[in-house]
Amino acid sequence: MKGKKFLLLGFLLIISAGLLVASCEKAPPELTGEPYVIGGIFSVTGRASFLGEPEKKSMELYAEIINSEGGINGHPVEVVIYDDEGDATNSVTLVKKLIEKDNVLAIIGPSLSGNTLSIIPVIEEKEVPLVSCAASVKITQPIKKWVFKTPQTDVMAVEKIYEYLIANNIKKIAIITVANGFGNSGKEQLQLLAPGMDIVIVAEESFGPEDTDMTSQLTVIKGTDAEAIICWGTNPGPAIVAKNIVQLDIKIPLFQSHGVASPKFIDIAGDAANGIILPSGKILVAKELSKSDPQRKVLLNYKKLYEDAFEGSNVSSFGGHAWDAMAMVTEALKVSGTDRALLRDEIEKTTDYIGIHGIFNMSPEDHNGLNKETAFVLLKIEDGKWVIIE
Amino acid sequence: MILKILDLSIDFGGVKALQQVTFNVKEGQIKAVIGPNGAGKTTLFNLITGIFPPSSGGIHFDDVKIDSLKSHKIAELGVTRTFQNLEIFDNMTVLENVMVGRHLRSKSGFFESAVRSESTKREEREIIESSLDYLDFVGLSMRANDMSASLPLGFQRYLEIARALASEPRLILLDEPAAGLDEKETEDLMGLIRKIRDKDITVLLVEHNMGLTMEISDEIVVLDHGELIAEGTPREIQYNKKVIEAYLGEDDVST
Amino acid sequence: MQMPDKKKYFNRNFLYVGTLIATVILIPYFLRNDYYLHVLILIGLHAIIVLGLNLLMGYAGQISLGHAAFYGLGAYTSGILTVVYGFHPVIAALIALLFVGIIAYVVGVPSLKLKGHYLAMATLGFGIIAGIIFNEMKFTASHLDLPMGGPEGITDIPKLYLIKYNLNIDQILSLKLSDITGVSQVVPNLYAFNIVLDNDLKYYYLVWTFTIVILILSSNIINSRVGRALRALHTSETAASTLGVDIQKYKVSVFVISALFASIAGSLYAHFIASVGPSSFGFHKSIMLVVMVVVGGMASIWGSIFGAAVITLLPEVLHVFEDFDIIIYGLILMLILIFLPEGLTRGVIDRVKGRFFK
Amino acid sequence: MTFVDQLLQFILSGITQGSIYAIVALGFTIIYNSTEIINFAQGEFVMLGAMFMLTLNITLGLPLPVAFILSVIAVMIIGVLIDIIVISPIKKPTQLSLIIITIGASIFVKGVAMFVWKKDYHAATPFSGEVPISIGPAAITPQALWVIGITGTVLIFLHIFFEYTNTGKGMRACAINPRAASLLGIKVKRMVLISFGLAGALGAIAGIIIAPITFANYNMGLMLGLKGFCGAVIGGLGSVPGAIVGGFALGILESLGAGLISSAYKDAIAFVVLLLVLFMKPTGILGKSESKRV
Repeated sequence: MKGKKFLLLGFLLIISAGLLVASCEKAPPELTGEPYVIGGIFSVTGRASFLGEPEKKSMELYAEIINSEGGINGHPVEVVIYDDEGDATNSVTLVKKLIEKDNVLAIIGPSLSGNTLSIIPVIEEKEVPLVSCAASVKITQPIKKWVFKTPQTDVMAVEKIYEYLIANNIKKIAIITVANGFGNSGKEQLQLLAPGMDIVIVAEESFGPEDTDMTSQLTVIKGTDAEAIICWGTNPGPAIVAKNIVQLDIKIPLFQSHGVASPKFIDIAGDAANGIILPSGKILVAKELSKSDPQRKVLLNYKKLYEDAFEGSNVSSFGGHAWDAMAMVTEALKVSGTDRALLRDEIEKTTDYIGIHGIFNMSPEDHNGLNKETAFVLLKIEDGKWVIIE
Repeated sequence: MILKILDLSIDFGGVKALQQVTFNVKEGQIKAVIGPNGAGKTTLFNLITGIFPPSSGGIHFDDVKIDSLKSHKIAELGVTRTFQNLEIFDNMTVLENVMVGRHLRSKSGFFESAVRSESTKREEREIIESSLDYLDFVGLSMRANDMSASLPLGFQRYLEIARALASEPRLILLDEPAAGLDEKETEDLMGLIRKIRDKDITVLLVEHNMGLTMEISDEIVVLDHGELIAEGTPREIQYNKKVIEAYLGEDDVST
Repeated sequence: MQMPDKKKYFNRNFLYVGTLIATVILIPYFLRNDYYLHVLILIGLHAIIVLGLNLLMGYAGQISLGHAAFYGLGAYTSGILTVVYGFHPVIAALIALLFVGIIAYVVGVPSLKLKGHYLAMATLGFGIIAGIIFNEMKFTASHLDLPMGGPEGITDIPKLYLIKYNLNIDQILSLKLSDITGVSQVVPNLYAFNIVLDNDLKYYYLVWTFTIVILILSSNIINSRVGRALRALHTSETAASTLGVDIQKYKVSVFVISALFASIAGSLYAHFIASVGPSSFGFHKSIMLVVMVVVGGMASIWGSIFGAAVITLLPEVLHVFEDFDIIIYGLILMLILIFLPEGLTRGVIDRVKGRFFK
Repeated sequence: MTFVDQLLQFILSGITQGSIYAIVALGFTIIYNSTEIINFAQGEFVMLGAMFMLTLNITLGLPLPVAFILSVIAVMIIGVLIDIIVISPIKKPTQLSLIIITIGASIFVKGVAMFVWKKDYHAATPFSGEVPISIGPAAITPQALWVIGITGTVLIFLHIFFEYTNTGKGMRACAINPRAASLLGIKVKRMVLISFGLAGALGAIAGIIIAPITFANYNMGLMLGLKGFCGAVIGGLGSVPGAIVGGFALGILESLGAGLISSAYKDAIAFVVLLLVLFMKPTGILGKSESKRV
């Protein structure tokens, strides 16, 4: 009996020692001025890790690049990033930790809409600029003085799809949405905009984020007279929906949301992905963009930097949200220094910033700063590759 | 008649544990139930205290039909028991075990206990006093604050008796209280059972120790393979042919 | 006759409660900022639930893997009643208590007929169903521009206040719903009895008052007739019932009480975090609460406080390991259960003092 | 598509889903049978099976059968390690401490898997293509038939193992009465070890055959484990055929619930039925009732 205990102790000590070594942070390059500290809250682990992971990497990468180019007016940029694991209670704890303990100048994130809404009261009370990476329209409507967001609102993605539907006179549609913040906000916008563009939603189905089979819901849809299906979700659900549609031999066109606008979707959906149309940031088709498109250079630069820094993982549009946020905050820091109120005003004055997700023009009435022309482009998947339609 | 048992039978998936057992127990009497192993003695006790319902037949306590009542309802009427293989609350002290026995004789609920009202405090003091008396009654008061699990077997039997007595029953069922006791302890036990009877508590006793049973019981009932084969005073039972047969088997009935 | 353990026990208990009250009052003076205060408030909330859960699991021996649902029900009821229907927070909290109590009774009666794994599975199932309902519930009301609820939860829950007068009489008379729920509306403290808990320090004292009161109530319950009945049925239901203990009634009662404690913590949570969402009351939360009971020490009132503190602080400490914190978290869980099965309180204290410690 | 066609499709999808839950439920039943432990890490064995298969089959390019066997062995070893290092050192195990320790083990395993295989979703290669097979108006993927087929063979193998081999009978003896079994010279410790190994193997098989349908990710273990446990309880905790029946029942029920009632409350319907089964007949459809003798 005694032997086994020491075996266990030895085995566990080795593991924890290994992890300790692997996790100590790299020493920041020495720069003169005292550091500008920027906080970050992302869902790096848990169900929403496909959002938080690329966002965290992009934010750290941006800070590294800024510091290698001499920081901001000689001040090194330091990022302090915490993982809320998708739990809104953690976000509130962590936002206070960032403000009180790490006294950050601004905060980027959280990745999820629910988590963003839960920290807004603290942000407004402590008056710290927040640039959220979540999409829900409630974040910036009604306007909150200290709260900005970089992702396009779902409204714009829905408009892009509905315009395509009208152009191809598809009137009756079925929607199938994931039962989380992302799916819920998409569903609200789909329902809100449909009457205005005289599109009729004939079936509304939903699926759990971890469900592995949606044939029942799709069979119900197959029984309706829907002329197209719009699936609003994030991996792996939509990929399963695509495969189930092939399995059920459903012929009507399938639209997806910008939630799956990443090469990963084509990897796991396989040839079931072909023919799918979805709105997406331009990051996926950076090379194919016309030379005149101002975003092309920025996108290619970000793609190259990201894929060099993190070999094996390809760039994702979600990471772009944090990248744009860092860009705007660091630009504003050049003027404001360590004064949060000034920093907020500067962020609000961001104009014509060419970002990953479009051209940002912030204003006191619009804390998202994107319009749908520059935000989304409609893509179609043809034999495993993204093709620009419009 | 404090306890009437009429045509009581029960079978566990075909195995007939008890068949049409009928006998009565008079108030204030010490009645013993004896019989070879597997005769159905403990099953009889389980039926009387409502651990599980009988297949047929009836049990009446003070002319109240109790065979379909839950065991805590039966306890409220004044019937309690000890256990053959000891069901001590080993996560509590000796004193606390007996204090649980006072459960029926106290009434403060969750709310009064939580706010520790005056009545609860008074009641707690009373519970402690009476529990100590019952420990004294069985001679265990010097071990009041020890953990009950630390008591030797004999003392644990006395603790169960003290705990059962603490609920001030009118009928107490003792399930092989003498099992595992030595000569002297059995002697003390006999004195204790007599002291219980003197507090006019009727005693129904299951016991293998023939010496103790013959000496202390007013009447004896004999069970064999779930059937009642004899009933009478200790002297009548000693010379009853069927009883000897049941115990000593067929051939040497001549002795 | 030797003085029974009871007397000696009580002044020892007063000593410990006294030290806890002293530490609770003094701690804020050593803390530099709201973040530590925030974590302490969370510890207080978790302690309230764990005290109730310890009565149920530690003392009465009934497993529940779904208690985050009662925590959530309390929080959601308070949130919905104050935000969507404009109730006064204290009234909303009382309605939440009643509502959670009824649901706990309805779920408790059938579940507590089950034992061991089956009871664990029933409570786990109830927890997941509640989680799904939190995720799907939607609320629309006139004064809300977009529907509340669903995965994004209920937001803009007002601060907890007792009495809140506005400046002028006619404003009071024409009290519009949004007036009561308007958070950002700053009301100058002209009126002396304007009791609004608007900063963390006030809230810290409120939450820990509840925690200490509930600790005392739990301790009283344990050292009383009903407490002994619970501990008796934990060891042997048969013996307890032959002594007149109504097993089913006591199990359901302690189940409902533990749910009520969770509801109190839920209502306090709602007005503290100012928003409630499904992500905070899921299956992983129920597991964390059970871990706090086991790690703190089963059947130990002080173990509940200790367990709640350790498990609430652990993730904060483990943040330094970034992605690997869940590896360490799983590791620590296993280590504690292998080396200190009776939990930290009994395990550590016993080894330090070598004396039995209730 | 008439209502009957839809119904047929619901049932077919339910069978696919049910076969996944059935084979996961089997893992629970095996360990529960010989140790009375509810192994909350069973879901992680499924995840590990899928992940090992991915690394061996796709990254290292080993042929399917070779990768299949190696993955099963790998997870078997992990199952045995968990018993040696985590379960047996516990001094006086109570039901609750065992539940918590297996939860601790599952969190630890999930953390290590995230560290090794990162966080993405990976597609696994289906055994025989993806061309759906239509049965009348309804359709089912070939992979689903593989899942049903393999679950069936595993069931037969287990039946033979438990009925006719000594170790199998030894394990059953431990389940009924460990003390009596040890008196007859059956090393209970070894039986527990084997059952963890067997549960590891079953988990791995489940992971491998369902990965092409569900995709593989470090986080997939939890929900699958819960549903598998749910199936095992509905079928009758401790009965091997019960796990299969319970798993399929849960799958079909979910599919019908999603199709006929509401897809949003699909999981809620499944767990409501679980509660009804628990309240009406706690020992499940095929379970044996245990009575405690005083």
